[in-house]
Amino acid sequence: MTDDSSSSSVIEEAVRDTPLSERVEAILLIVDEPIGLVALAAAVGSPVPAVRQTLETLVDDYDGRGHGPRRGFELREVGGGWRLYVRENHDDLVAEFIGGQAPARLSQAALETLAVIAYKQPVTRSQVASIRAVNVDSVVRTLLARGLITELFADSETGAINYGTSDALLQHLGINSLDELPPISPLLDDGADGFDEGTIR
Amino acid sequence: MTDDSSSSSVIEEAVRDTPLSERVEAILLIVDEPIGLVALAAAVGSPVPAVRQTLETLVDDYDGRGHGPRRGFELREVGGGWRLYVRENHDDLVAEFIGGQAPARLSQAALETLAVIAYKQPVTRSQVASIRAVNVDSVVRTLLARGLITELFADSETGAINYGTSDALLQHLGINSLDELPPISPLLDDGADGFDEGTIR
Amino acid sequence: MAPSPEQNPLADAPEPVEGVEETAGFRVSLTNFDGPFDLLLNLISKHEMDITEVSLSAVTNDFIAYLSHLDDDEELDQASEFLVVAATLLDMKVAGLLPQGELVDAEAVALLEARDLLFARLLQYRAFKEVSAWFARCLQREDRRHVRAVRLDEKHRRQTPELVWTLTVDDFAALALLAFAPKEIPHVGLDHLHAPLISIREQAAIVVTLLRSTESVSFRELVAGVTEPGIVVARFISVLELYRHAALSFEQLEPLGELTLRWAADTWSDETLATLGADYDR
Repeated sequence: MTDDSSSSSVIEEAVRDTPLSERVEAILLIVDEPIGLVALAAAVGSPVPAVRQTLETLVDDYDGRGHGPRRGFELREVGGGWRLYVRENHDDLVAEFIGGQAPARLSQAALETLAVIAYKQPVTRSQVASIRAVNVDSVVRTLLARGLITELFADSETGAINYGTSDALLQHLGINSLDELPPISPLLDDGADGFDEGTIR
Repeated sequence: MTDDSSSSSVIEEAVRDTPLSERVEAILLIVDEPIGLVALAAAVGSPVPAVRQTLETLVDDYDGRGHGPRRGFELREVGGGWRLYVRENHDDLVAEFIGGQAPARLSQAALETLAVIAYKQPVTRSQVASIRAVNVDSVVRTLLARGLITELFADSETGAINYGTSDALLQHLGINSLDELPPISPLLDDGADGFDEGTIR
Repeated sequence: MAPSPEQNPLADAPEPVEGVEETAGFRVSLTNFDGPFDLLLNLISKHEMDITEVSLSAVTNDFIAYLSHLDDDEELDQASEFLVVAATLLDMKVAGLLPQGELVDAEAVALLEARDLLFARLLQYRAFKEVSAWFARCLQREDRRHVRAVRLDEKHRRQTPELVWTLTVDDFAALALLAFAPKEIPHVGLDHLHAPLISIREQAAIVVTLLRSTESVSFRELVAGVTEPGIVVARFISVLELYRHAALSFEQLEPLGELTLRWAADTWSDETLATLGADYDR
């Protein structure tokens, strides 16, 4: 809760204050992709062997071999990393839940973000965020999940992922290529100039 | 695992086979917005009271008041539904891991406009402006762009658009319903009426 | 009822005068509430004013100063009760405190009503301003929270319902324009109060065009046909500005005589023109 704490002290404080298993769970809850043991250990500020031990304990725990009940999710090591998954025997339940949802419409926020990506690609999340002046993480996730945008490449310096639009978007718009998008300059050019200066390229 | 099973039999099978808490957890793990009690009950194929009971048990469970250890995540009822969150004392750790930029703060003008809309909804822009005594058009646009407010309906006579707050606002405030807004005087309503008529009641 | 000065919640309120100690007791008198009139009388006596002359804004300031020292929701709750009482009483003032037996002229009533209306609006506005702090606090707190928002597993993603797409390519472009529009939140500007009617920059552009098209030109020719004095002034200022930039030379054979201008710039860019006369913008 110390706002002025430096980076390292945040971890130190957490290490001091809370059990390792909680910190591991906190990270696992928010990772999209499987996270490797070493990266996880760095994130929670504990030695690799201790984290490995904790992961094993959590696997057992979630599988009902600990003190609590079996969980509806499980912790699996896939492709060299760890991630939470729906326990396999609930897959059908989840499939039905997802399939039964109302046909999806994109929110205004998602549409605007999509428009920014369409006109500015390749573009990183933080660049989009600075144009939209809001955090766009979850919206980008939605667009990715919908197949409207794709990850193009990672910036060689920063590692930030650059996004672009997919062919699926072109089909939705009824055009054959991005060249057919109506021009929206000069506003775009102005925005782009100011924006390139302020970000990493 | 029966691919050809009909919808209902999938749920029936799950109901027969696995504890309700697991099914609830499975759904909670995959939702990307708060899921309401009724929707959750439908998803897991169990009666609402039983699901409510299960949610309460899970809250306790994750908080370490069950049989297992306290979890690094918690279950919260926010924005009219339930969702898994990183436990608050790990937020700094996670923030550091993610390394994202903090979303832009709302200006004081935007906050006040938001407050007026929250308490007086449905409300038109000009009504908000009469309370805030300034033109609020661009602020309203900002709030709309952020998804904190929505257009509810157009006035049948004047065509003026009435605005209200969105579910996303509740989530951003960390509350479950508008009832949780701090009470302000009921006189405010009278004041507005008096004002609209240009007289004091 | 006499807390030490450093506990006085009204320390920074304007004109704390001698009523300081009484008003500092708001917090106390709220818990053992004697009656609404005590509160109102407190407010009025503090400013040593006749009730019909109560400085509404001063009362509001006191109230706000009191509010700003409330912290948790429970106290905010109390504060809103206070707001009801205070505002209701002030509302009653119009009916109750008009001079009895005297001839009340409609204008005086209207004036009082207008004042109360103003006060009601002020209170209302301040109430929203106050509660906006709660919004800020909650938004800020929740900004730091991390919710599980993880992309669906590939195997589940395939089962997602079809996307409903209704936008045409033109709709999409319009949306892009909206998205790229600057999001900054404007302040209440005063620019419109003294908006420049004539742009020196525009006039300078005309001057530059004229000068570059001929060998020399007199100022009289430069403003030929111009009837609006503002434009003449603006063109003269732009001549001075251009001279400052060594973009032109001029000669005047006798005082108040004909002013002859010549284009003298070796290098000239529109960029210079864009910043020309910036001193006159404010």
